[in-house]
Amino acid sequence: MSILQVLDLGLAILVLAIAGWTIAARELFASVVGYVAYGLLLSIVWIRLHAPDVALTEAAIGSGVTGVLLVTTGARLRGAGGVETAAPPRLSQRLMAGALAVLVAAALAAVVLLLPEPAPTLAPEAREGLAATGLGNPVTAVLIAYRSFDTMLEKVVLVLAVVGVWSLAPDRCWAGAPAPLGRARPEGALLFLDQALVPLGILVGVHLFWVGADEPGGAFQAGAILAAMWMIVMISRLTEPPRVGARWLRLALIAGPAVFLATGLAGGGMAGGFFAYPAGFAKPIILFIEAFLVLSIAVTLPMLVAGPPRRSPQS
Amino acid sequence: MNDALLVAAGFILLTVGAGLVRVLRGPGDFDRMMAVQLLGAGGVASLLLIASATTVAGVEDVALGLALLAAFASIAFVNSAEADGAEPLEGEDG
Amino acid sequence: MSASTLAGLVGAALVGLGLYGFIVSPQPLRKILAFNLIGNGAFLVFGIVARKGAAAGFPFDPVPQAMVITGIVVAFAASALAAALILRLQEETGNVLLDSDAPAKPPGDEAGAS
Amino acid sequence: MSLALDLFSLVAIGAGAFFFFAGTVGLLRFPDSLTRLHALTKADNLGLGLIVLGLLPRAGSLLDALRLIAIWVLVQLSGAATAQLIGRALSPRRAAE
Repeated sequence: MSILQVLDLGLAILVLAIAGWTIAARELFASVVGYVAYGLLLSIVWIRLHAPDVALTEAAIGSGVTGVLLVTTGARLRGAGGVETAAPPRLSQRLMAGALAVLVAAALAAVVLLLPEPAPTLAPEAREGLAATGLGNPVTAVLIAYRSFDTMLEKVVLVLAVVGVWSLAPDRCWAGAPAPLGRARPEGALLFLDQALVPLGILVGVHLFWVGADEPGGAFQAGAILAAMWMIVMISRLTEPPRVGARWLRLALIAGPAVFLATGLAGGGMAGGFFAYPAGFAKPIILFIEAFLVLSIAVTLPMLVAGPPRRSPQS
Repeated sequence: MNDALLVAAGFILLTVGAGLVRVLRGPGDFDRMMAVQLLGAGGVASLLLIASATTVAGVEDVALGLALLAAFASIAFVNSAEADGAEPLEGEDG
Repeated sequence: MSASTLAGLVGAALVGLGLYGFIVSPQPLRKILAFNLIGNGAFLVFGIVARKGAAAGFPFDPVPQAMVITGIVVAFAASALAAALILRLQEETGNVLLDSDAPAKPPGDEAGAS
Repeated sequence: MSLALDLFSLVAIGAGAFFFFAGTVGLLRFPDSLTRLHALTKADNLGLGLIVLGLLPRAGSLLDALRLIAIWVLVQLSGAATAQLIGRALSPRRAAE
């Protein structure tokens, strides 16, 4: 057994232990803290699977922003006097749930162990597409060129989620601003972070977008980092969540999918196919689309965390 | 040399992973957060070591992102933990 | 056992853990968390499909990886929508427990409120 | 020359690993939250700093080296600010007890 295998085994045990803790913990907060730790470990697992792009997305959105969403919602429930105690389910129910869980996990494990060798793969097709786009990062090429229609629809799903969250607002608050993310008093240390960490973070976000063409990174990861920076500024109360009726906000939300769709339609007219990019111009066009995707993601994620409008538009 | 880097990475992961016992035991929310912060720093360190030993391209950027997001999560946690019970978030009733 | 098979088994176990938590936990926010565990597990299983599909000079098959990336974002969007629904539910009923054994609270005057 | 650099890397990384170990022991064994905070801040400052120092000679290019240093600076900034926030939040509670 090599050192690397021991390391992998240790990592696997740690991930499962902390995942078990997030399920077993009594309090929500303790459970979410465990979940964020678990997300960090999971992204190391993704690195071991040679998937740095996924590792970054998992760390950013899967654990970071999701964890923040859960603690923020938990704090709001508590603030509004939400009752969070309940009798645990009966032993028989837990046993049945456990049996079902073991069954499903065993079936999946069997699938994993019985995967055909060599596995079916689309890598050669992706390789062909890659040459035409002029990109170096195959994952970005798949997202924006080879399977671009999927990615565009997924952006539409994000917009729909925002619409869904906003439509839960009380009538009088419609088009108003969501509740603030932070506490009333700004703290000195937070202001320091706004001045020191946030500019650096924005730089990292732009860097990830730019290198995403050839190296791990890209629109999702860059957008998530920028979203996190905006949320840090909102937590320190230097700025507040914007009114959801604001025109710039709505334009920014739909900019990504709109530009994506428009380029795809233009490809139908000029390059001879829906979502076809003209030869030789593929890379600049892809970067152009991605720039708007970054903007939309950076705006969408904080608005999803901030929740529905809670203040009337006049206040 | 690579083996030495992997041993160091495994050692660090193991120790900060053991530190996660603080997440289990608490007692306070802040103790739990500290364990996660230590895991964040240790995770970044072992990621860099593993990357250096196994040559997966672009892992430095992942570590950069991890460092930023660990900071973001810690800030949001401090914010929510403080708001705990004592003072409801402002503007809840519109 | 290779690193990818091990990761796939971890994924299978995560789906099991998440499913258990999803069924057993009476608190809806904990259900969202368990739902995310299930998602992560499924993504990991996908991840080993990607790793095993290494071909054409790539150390992985980029198509499943790209799908996992979009999947992570969609899972977040679903979690955010669910969290907003829970907050609204609490406003309307003053209670957020999804306990089948508890007597259902009679609906108040919220019929036309939303 | 490369042997000397390797040796330097090993010593620095070993020292960094030791600081993580010490920090974890502190986090687990110290009696109250503020002393645990003290242990934590030493570990992530020095531990990660020494590891980065040890990896610098192995960096492929100047940009890679700068990126390594940037990672350390980021963890520093956030660690310092978070420790301050946690410390501030803890102290009145402790005085009240």
